[in-house]
Amino acid sequence: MNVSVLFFGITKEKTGFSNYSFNLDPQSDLRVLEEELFRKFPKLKSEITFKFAVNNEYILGNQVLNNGDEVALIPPVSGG
Amino acid sequence: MNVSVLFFGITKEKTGFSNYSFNLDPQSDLRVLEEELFRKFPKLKSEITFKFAVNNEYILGNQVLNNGDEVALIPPVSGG
Amino acid sequence: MIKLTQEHINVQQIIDSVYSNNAGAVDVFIGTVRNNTKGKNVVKLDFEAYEPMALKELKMIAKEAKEKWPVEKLSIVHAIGVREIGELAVVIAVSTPHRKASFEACQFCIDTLKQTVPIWKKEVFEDGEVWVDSTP
Amino acid sequence: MIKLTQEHINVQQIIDSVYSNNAGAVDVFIGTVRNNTKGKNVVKLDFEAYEPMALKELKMIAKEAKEKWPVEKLSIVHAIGVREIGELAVVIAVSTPHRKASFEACQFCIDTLKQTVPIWKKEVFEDGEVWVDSTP
Repeated sequence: MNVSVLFFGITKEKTGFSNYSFNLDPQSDLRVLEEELFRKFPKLKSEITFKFAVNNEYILGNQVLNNGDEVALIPPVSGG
Repeated sequence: MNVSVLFFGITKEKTGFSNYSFNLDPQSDLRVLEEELFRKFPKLKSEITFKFAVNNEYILGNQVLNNGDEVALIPPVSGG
Repeated sequence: MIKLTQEHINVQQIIDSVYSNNAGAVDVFIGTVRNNTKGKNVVKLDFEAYEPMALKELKMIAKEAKEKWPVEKLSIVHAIGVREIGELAVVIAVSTPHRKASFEACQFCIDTLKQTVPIWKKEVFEDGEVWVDSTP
Repeated sequence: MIKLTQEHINVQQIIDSVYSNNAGAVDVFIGTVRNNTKGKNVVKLDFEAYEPMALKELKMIAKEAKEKWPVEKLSIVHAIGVREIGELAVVIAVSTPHRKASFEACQFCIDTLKQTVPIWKKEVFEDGEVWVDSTP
């Protein structure tokens, strides 16, 4: 299945991508995606912190992903 | 000596005056003026509450008055 | 800008008066004329002030706010005379480096104004009028 | 009015959007671009947002404020893109029957916005630039 990952702010800067599509096994969860992300973009693991949002919603724990999900990497926000 | 008394809001309404000049003995204080006010305008005593200001300053206790002083009757304020 | 005015109050002008390149926050309080008070329909308000003393007290409030918080600029404008429903009675604008102080200073100003500044509000109803808080 | 905008923010328009004849109080918070941060000169800011989620989170803040306080109307407008010194980054306006709730609800909105809404600020200095709060 495919999930689309969006990068903002420092995560965009560190990866060099604003979005990237990952092909995962069915039933993969956020932890699986996280491993893939860290493999592809090691700086995400070592240099910054971020939360996940799936389909515009913060996910604090883990969650099984579905084909077509939009996953966003949310570094510490700084609006206002 | 002469002191000028200003009336605002409900004190103006109850007395019918926006200002009134009182001729007092030299060295008269606010208590003397207050007696004169209550004699001249009995409703000030029975129907409302107010503070005194002398020359634009709230006076919480008593104070000796001087010729030419401007005394204002300040009913409860309600700006804003 | 500290003033009393018979004219309509221009909020934008007051906000513009407190902008500062050193300030990251502006809090603005606007008091407007409500169409009711304690469940009774209000037609309009009529504000009266002891003008020289009111200005003196407003300046004291501004001075005290500047002593208590890192205020960059502070403006207070209060209406005098008749104001219809929806019109502005008072506008207070405060700029500070950070947001918390702007809220605190602005709220201090309006709270203190309502306690100390010699301005009186007459509420005009369909069937009469009353000076607010005028009886013991 | 809840929106993100690439254009200059018009404060007067936002204030006008929250006036209500049932409201006696409006509190407005304006976040502006300061010329310095932690003692370092700032040239400009660049705001990026995850727009659909940012709008969703802003609407949730408005909803929560309306549940907690007797809000008549509430508007939040946040800038996206480059803003120079003195320009507006965010404007929040809240109208309520009485003043205390307007301050509390407005402060709640800006405090929560800064914690939850996916918007990021890049500070541009004379000698470089940095995403604010971007490192652990």
